[in-house]
Amino acid sequence: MTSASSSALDFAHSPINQALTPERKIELFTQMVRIRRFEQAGLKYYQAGKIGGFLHLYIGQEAVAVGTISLGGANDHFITAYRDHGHALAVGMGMNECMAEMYGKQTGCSKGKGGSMHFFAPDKNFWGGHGIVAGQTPLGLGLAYGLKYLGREGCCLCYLGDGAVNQGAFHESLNIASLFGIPVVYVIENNGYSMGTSQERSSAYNGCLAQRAEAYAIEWDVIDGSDLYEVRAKTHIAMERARKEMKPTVLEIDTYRYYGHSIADANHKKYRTPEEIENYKQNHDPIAVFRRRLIAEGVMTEELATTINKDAATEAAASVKFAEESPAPTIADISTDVYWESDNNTPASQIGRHFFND
Amino acid sequence: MTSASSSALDFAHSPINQALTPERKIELFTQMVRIRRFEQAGLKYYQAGKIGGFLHLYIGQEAVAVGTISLGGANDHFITAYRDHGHALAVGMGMNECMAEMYGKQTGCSKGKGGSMHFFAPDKNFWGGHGIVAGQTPLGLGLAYGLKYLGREGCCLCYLGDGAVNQGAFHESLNIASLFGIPVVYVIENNGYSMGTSQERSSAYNGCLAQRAEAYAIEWDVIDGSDLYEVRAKTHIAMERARKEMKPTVLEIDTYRYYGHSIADANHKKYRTPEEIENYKQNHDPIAVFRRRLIAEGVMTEELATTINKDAATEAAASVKFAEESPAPTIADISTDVYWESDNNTPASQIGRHFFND
Amino acid sequence: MSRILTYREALREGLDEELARDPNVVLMGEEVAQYNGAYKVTEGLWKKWGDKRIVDTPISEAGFIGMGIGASMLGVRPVMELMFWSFHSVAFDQLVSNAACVRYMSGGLCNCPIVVRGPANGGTGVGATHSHIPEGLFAAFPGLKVCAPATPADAKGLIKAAIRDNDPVYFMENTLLYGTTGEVPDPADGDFVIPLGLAEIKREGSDVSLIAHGRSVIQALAAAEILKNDHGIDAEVLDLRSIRPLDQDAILKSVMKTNRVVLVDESKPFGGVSAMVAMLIQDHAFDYLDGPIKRVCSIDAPAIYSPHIEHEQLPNPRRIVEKVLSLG
Amino acid sequence: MSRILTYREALREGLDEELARDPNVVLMGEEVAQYNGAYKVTEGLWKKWGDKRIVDTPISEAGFIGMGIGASMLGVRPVMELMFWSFHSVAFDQLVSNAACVRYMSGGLCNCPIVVRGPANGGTGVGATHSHIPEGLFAAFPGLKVCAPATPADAKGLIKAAIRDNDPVYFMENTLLYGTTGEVPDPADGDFVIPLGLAEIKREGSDVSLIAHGRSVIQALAAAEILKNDHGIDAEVLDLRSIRPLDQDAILKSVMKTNRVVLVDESKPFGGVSAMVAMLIQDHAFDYLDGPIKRVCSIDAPAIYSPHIEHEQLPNPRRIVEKVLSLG
Ligand SMILES: Cc1ncc(C[n+]2csc(CCOP(=O)(O)OP(=O)(O)O)c2C)c(N)n1
Ligand SMILES: Cc1ncc(C[n+]2csc(CCOP(=O)(O)OP(=O)(O)O)c2C)c(N)n1
Ligand SMILES: [Mg+2]
Ligand SMILES: [Mg+2]
Repeated sequence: MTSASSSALDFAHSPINQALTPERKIELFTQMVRIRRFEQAGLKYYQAGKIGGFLHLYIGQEAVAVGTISLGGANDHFITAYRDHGHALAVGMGMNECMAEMYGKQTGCSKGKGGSMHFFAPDKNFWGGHGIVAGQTPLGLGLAYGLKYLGREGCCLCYLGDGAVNQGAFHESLNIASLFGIPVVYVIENNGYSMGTSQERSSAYNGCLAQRAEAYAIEWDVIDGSDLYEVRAKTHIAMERARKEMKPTVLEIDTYRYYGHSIADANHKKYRTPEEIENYKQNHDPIAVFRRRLIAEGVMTEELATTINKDAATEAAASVKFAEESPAPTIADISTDVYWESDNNTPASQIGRHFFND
Repeated sequence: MTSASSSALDFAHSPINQALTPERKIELFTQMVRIRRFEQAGLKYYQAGKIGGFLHLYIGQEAVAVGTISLGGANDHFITAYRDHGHALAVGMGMNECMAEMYGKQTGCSKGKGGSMHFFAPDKNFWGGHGIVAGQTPLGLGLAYGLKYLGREGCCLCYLGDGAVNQGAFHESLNIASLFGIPVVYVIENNGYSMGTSQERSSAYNGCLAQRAEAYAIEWDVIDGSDLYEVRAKTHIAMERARKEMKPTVLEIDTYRYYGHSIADANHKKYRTPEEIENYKQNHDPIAVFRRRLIAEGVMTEELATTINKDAATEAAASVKFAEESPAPTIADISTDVYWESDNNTPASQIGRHFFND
Repeated sequence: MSRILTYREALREGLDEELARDPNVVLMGEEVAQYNGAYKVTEGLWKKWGDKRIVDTPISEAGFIGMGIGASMLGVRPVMELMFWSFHSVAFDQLVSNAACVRYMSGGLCNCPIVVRGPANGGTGVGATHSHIPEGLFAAFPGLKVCAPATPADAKGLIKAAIRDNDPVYFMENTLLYGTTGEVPDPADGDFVIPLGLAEIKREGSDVSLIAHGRSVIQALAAAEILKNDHGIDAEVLDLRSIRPLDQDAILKSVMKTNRVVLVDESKPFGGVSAMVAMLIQDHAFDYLDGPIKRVCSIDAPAIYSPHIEHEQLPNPRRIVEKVLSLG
Repeated sequence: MSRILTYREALREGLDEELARDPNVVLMGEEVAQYNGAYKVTEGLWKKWGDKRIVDTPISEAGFIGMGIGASMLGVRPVMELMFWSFHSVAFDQLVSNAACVRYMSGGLCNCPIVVRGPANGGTGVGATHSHIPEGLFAAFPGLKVCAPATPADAKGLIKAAIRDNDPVYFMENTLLYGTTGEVPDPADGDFVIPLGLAEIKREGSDVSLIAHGRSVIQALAAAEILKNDHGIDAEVLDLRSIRPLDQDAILKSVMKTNRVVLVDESKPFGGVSAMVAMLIQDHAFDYLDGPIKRVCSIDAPAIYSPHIEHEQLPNPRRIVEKVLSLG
């Protein structure tokens, strides 16, 4: 939200941030820049007709994915909605497989079957990329339940939007999370709007959306999403509560998206004032804020920041080239990845008819 | 709940109760007795194999339906779940059509098509009787929305169980109710158990279930369901808030069921102690409490109470006879009440095939 | 006199006329009011009719559709938009338990005059969770009615019939048709309503019956042109328009004329409207069939995203032509 | 050696054996643990296996089924009970969007080895919202598997196959079958697993094929006795057992032998498994059919409550016999 009041506290001094080496800080900055450059390239080629379906840009929200995911260890897992590019790059997915996915190519992370809304990298503990609003919230619960069941000390960060909080599945998940003691952290990325509808027009609440957690005796907190240090400091507490105490948390991270809901959204300057957008860009841009911060800390120079920016743009351009040159799926590819048994040609897959073409 | 602490306040003196004439008080007592006698007859003939499906008895909860529905005016509407006999009789449905419905006869309120879980009387502002847990909660919202849309000053009382609060549809309804200013009052009939699961094992909450309303900035209250006066006094406030201020309320009425979840529930003495059941019967039975009260007030004599009891038993027995002697639906009846247009033999019903038998 | 309108405009005109005709008609859904609709079907209606008649809802499909059902029992006539019909999955209980059964379970005491409308189609690169074709799914529930217009005139005529119908009608549109154009009668020439349950021959032919609904009609018409021009085969194209009620007479009449049938159905092949139509044809026109009824459905997998290949998963003129030629 | 077990006991034995075989198998659902299951299928399992393996859930089908799907992606193998399959309606999105599509949308990176099980049938006086027959509904979604055993042995053999399958399997039981008995092989004689996708001839015959699944198999067998004794007609009864994968070969083989087909399907007639089976038969055995394929389905209305008439809405021996006799 534009109204995110600048915090009085300085989270740079939180232990979890003090533990950051200069290299790691630069890495986090670089990740945010890479997300932005990647998406700018995506936007360009979406508008050129190279990418189909919807394109939901994360630009403006980068500190949320990068800050929270930077806290993840080997047993921490992540799952989000359709606005998933930031999370994908933050968990370590390459620009190539992400861009190729948007291009609908065989080399895409989902072989061109999922598209922009459905990036996956289970090897990096990233479970998508989901198109049905709040449909991922019980899955996030399940990943965390799975960790507990399998005896692994970890948690699941499950992201959702400010509009998604009004889906029933989310509430069912909260009750179960609290009742069963599931190590899940729900992260509401509150960018103030669900499509063209402001938070006030879609949700009834007391104080803030995260406060709904009280209904289930769940801890909650509100975070300024433009400050990567604050995101890390507060999310760390929630993750530790999950990992050590097997207790869920609901975090609401105030943030903003610069573009429309998706690039098909031609209205976004109607339901938001130009001043609102401009104010966020000027005063709350997470990349600009962290850049100033690192320069002030003496960790990064202007030159380095410029180089990082240029490198990210180059990397993004290379991913476009990779995507362009990759082969498209064939008609035969339509029929794979439907059944595990069929893909693995198991005895079970040989018995009975599985597919009903003709 | 058994732990329902006996209230320090005496709600007999609330204006809404002071306005009750002696005749009306006796009528309310009579209604509760009639519900109990009706269900006892139903139980007997269910066990004799005359009634099919499930039988969910309301016995122990009578003051909730009778107390709340006694407050209804011409534009107040009611909708509940499958445990619906109490509400049905309280809105003024006859024992005959209710018993015949359980018997699956043509003379039943739903022509034998709905059964015990699906009593309806739209002419008495009663909209069922619904089998899917919490499935009725958006419908109740809609009835209240309809009142507002049509410009009628009234409200909808929508009943649900303590287990039903964990269904997503209920939460979606609460958000919309608050956001749109809908005159709906949700009444959680908290009998402590959803089937064999105690409230503590099914719900995470702060303080009480009704408090979940705070998440949506909705007013709430908790009521001792064994005291008809308290039920009326507090529900009246919520109904007035709805009618005059277009604001929803969530009420939690503590109550208890004497029998199992349904009569098929053979376990109910396992998940509840005999002491717990006995304590409620002895100290919190809504009929016994109100009976003592009316006698103490000098409104009713022991003799009259006995007569009322006997008359109710006689009426219930007559309804059994009515049901027994009524005709069963025919095969042809299976195919009516599917489409309004077909039932009314309209031009629309003549075009194209509507039914696909053979 | 008729005018050329887009499918979107025709729909909007139908909605607008019904809003004017009956003060109890109310449109609701996500982004339908202030945003003018995700696909602009309702553009301008909020400005014209205001907050009471055109209602923006939260992203709570079970909540607001259930609300519409409840209100309809009281006499309101809600027309509810699903931004995509695919989102039926989160409102399924309200759609198939409450709307379809409340009349029956009450022995005819409750009515449920609602319309639920929105696009239901593949072909736009939105992937498996946004590309459902649920006509057959809902037509399977007695108590529900389903239609799927293919042209602007049908869209207008059928939406008006749907709104006036006193039963729940699930109305399936198509994002790929919204921009297509066609003749629509002028309102000045009278109220234009197309009853549910009436199929239409969109192209006369004698050699083979292509039976379809929704955008598959357009694909079948394109295939028919190719069949005519390149192969001298004269295909009849029958547009079902309405799935339930279903114009069985028109189906059988066409089959009895051509004796050969290819059903075109964007549904996945297990089930779908086409399996039911095939069942009916072989049951009622067995002796008129020269050979088995064939189908062109979507290839049997969740909807693929890739724009390079998605059109090959769907029925398209090439696949239809190949199927007709394979009849031998 | 085999023993006589009830369908319920056979299922329970299958669940118990799989719990013992694989520590990642976990049962969850409403009342499955402490209450021993609403229909006592899981009786004794909580006592034996404890809180971790047998989990009571709140009445939140979307929540706990979605939870199971999420956990399955991580390697847990949840077997989830729907107290009635009818309650699929409140969990539909998790069942058909997440479980059916997550493998596809991830290009094969995610697996979803879940089982969802519970009773799916009419005939017990529980009315329209509790009597769904959703085999065809779910089989329509590529990515899902569906089976519906009719006997105790099949129930045990198939539940074990379902739990070991690495794809989502929706397992439809029947409250009216839970108490029926039949021979089930002794565990001492080895692991008894029946693969999905294999139909079984439950009665050999030469005059007509009755093709069914679930309790309709029992009804078809009863009808076959009457047909034999009273009419000298020798009916073959083919039990599909598994709906997807489907044993098309067994279906065609039977049809090619008898040349006459009556499908028995408790589903409502618009769609259902039987419409799909009819489509396949006429497509692949057209020249073997002496006449149209006929069906006996439930009468086309929501499920009626009245115990006096409910059995007449469902396929029953009388209706099946009449249909066979009508073949002429
Ligand atoms: C169940 C469902 N309903 C509607 C949609 C269409 N839709 C996609 S995103 C969206 C807005 C969501 O807003 P929010 O949760 O705030 O997330 P944001 O887009 O701001 O990240 C809507 C309505 C959907 N995908 N799923
Ligand atoms: C969606 C759904 N899930 C499960 C059931 C089965 N069921 C019927 S009643 C019930 C318990 C409900 O308990 P509660 O809400 O406390 O109401 P009570 O029976 O105590 O009146 C359950 C699990 C159902 N009918 N619908
Ligand atoms: Mg948002
Ligand atoms: Mg209860």
